[in-house]
Amino acid sequence: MSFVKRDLPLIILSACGLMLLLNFFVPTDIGNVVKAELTTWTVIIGCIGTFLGIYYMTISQWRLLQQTKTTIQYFYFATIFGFMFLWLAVGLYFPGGVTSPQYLWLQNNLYRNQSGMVYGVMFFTLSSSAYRTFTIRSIESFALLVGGVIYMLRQIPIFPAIWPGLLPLGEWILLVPNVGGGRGAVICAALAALVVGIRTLSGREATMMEVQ
Amino acid sequence: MIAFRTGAVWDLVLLLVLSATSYYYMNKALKGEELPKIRTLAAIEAMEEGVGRSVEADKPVHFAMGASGGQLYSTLVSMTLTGLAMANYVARLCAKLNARLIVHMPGQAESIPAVEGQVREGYLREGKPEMFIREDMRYYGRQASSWTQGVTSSYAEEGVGVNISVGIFYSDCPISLELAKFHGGMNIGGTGRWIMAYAFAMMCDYVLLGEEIYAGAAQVSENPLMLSGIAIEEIGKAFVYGMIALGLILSVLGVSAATTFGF
Amino acid sequence: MYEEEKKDDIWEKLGNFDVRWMFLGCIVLIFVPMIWPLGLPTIVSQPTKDYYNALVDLPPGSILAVSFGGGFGALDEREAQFIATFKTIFSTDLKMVIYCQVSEGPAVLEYIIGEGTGLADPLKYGKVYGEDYVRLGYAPLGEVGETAITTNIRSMFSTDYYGTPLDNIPMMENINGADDIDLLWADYGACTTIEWYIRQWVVPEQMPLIITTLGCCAPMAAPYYPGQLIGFLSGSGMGTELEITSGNPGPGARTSDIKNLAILPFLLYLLLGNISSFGKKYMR
Amino acid sequence: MIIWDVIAAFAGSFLTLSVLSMLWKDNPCFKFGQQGIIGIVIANSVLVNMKSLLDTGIRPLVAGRITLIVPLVFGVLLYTRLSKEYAWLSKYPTSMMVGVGTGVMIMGTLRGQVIDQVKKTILDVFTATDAMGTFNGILILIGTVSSIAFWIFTKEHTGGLGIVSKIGRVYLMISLGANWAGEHVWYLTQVLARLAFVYDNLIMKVLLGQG
Repeated sequence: MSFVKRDLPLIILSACGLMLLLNFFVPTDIGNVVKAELTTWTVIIGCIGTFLGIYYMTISQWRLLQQTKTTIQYFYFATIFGFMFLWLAVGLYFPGGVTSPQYLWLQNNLYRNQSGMVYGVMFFTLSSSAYRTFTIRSIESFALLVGGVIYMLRQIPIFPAIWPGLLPLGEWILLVPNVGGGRGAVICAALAALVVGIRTLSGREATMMEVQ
Repeated sequence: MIAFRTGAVWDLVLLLVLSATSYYYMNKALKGEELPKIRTLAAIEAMEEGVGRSVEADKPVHFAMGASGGQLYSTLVSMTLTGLAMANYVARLCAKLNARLIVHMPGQAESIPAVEGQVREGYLREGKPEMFIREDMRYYGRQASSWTQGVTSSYAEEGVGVNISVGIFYSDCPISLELAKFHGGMNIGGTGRWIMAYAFAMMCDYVLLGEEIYAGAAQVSENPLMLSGIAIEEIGKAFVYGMIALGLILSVLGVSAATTFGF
Repeated sequence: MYEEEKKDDIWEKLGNFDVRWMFLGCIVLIFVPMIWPLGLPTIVSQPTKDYYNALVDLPPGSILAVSFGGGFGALDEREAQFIATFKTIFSTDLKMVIYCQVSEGPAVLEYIIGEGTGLADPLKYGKVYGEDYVRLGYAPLGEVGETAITTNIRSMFSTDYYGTPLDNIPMMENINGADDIDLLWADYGACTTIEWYIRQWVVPEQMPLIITTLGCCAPMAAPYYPGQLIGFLSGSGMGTELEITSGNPGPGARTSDIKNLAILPFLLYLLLGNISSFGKKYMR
Repeated sequence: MIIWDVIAAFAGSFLTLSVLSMLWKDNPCFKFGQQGIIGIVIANSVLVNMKSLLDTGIRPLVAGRITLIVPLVFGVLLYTRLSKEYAWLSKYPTSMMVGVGTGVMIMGTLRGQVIDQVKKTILDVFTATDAMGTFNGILILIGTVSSIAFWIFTKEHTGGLGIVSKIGRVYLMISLGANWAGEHVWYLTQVLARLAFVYDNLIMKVLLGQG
């Protein structure tokens, strides 16, 4: 049984990965078919998993409701499902589904405002953390401040209008020191990802082995 | 006609170098031989302290892999696996110190079985499988906007002792990290996505910068096979230095790097 | 509710101002240019010029693939890019295949290029669906999906968004994969997604690539430009630049204008934080 | 102005401000918006994923592409996680996804993120057309080499390595700063565009009757 429970999934994992790798180095027609098939399969599996999320969301919300059982908590509980069913109803009822004018109206006027402002709030949270941390205490913190502020000012039209040199300076920060540092980070993260990948394909990645 | 892909020789060389080194070091690890020492990561040491603080303050431990941290079939899969290893470790710590753990799951619902599996595994390893509560595995949909709203709401309602965030983070962490701090929590975490590393550097009490999350995951796994990965990466870096040196020398001699690395 | 910190002297106080005053200042200064526009000029940068040229320099009849990642949440940052780019494309003789890698993509596309209703209405440019452009809809692609598309579009999309089999669409007759495409316009909101396109389109297929993305993603795109990346637009600022370059005025200009003052309270706080830090270190 | 514009102005502005109110403190308006957005995102995800499943999985299967039975069965196996007895079955779809993801990751990462990055680092030095370009190329080369040194874990960062990794840290900090700046300005765009919605639609159009 341990073969079916533990080894066979690992064999499937390795086989899928190795087939793709083989086709990368030695491309063949059959390899391309396998590649297209496997990639389509994963997309389909991902789609089917959607309802699992709804189940987990429901049970955790239900638990919060059971913990307090206040009127407002009932209201919050109803809000999630109210919005969910409204969107589902509009998306399913009107011809065109998610591109119907009715659905677009909901998305553009309600959802866009709300989710757009979530990102907007991050302007404030980032500002407040920058106020605490963007102070010159060392050469590194000075570099952080200089890189950040110059590139920020370059993106706000009033500052290049006052001092046109800010535009090339901002571009220079972006294309020279940022590239130097960022490239090192990209290479190192890539090497680490490759090592994890090779370990995973060899069936020795702990997180893939130990699930009971 | 079957033929080797044009221009992929260096790809194969690098893959073979890393594979051969992996084979060597993993065998070494399996035999119980000594592996190269790794410098200590303060963030990993701080995790136990953070969980302890949460218990003292009677507040829950929050763990997140990011709103998009459950990418199983993308190139960030290695980071997902790292997040899963951390989930396992945090569950172990919580089991050991009797802390309540709330896991904010990623939007990729297909990764839920893997996340839950690791958390259960963590509790089981400490001999406390009964501590697992499925209702504390929170799901908020597939967008960063809904995820951040759900997470911050949980901080406000249930409090934050320590917030451990390791995995794939996009524009979700500036809110989740700052609000954890706002509610008095301690932040520990990091992401391999360099573009968002700044948020962790600015908002975390202890940070795992870039590649350090992989080293951290290896350390907490206490698994020699995982630990051997660090040594393999170091060989990879040496190889990259070698490539740079070779490219520079050949360029001085008149051979363009485009030719050197183009076949 | 941040943990209380000691407030001993002026240096400590300078570093511990209530940040909510800064928030309020920013919000107030956002409204000022809305009421009295400043109208400052915008300078066009090289990546924007290269981006524009990549589109208009393609020979007539060339095939452009669009990997679209626009969502409503961050639309404000990219609306100007989308409108100006689609208007530029519709002004040329390019053929366009669009697919979405985010779930909100089809709805955003309808909002931008919906026939008769879109902000860049293809009908106004005389473009015919199925002959000049095709919309394939959404698949939760990820990088593996991109790989599948380079190999065989039909493995991911057997029909277009409206359910018509691809084989019944005249424009799709000879379009199967990367070999039939002349330029890829990738639009994405997650900065590392650039790597998908580099790895799956540029490296194996030698595909010319242009991108549109958020302002924050420029540092991640920069290492690939110029070279693997021909040109790029990041953020509403560069969207405004494209509006100017392509001669298609749009919403970007106003957005850029409003930004000007709102940043000032933050800069003031940054200065105060540094004075506080300096004072604590040297003046006590 | 039609009634739907008025509803859009009021509802849209209310939701915008409910999210913004989070900066003040947790409150019922914020909570209402927060619960709403979760419902919306999940509904949207269901709608588009089901359409995608129909187009990519079910319709081609009905049309005769029988291999698609495999992912459909594997997809259902994800739900075995909910059962104690059969939870192990959920490892099958997970393994397949991770296997495909890993294969795709390795084949792309080797060149795109390692070899081509090395190649570009050298080309930046040797293909520059002027002295400034060469100087910039050398700066990039130093940044790349030194920032890699920052992530060396098996040697103590003292002596020569200490100096090189310190230089790397400076480069990395500039890069982090640039990343921060890009995000910060994007978020500013979001705030002002949403407040512009409130100003244009609620204040100007509905309340003041202009525009």
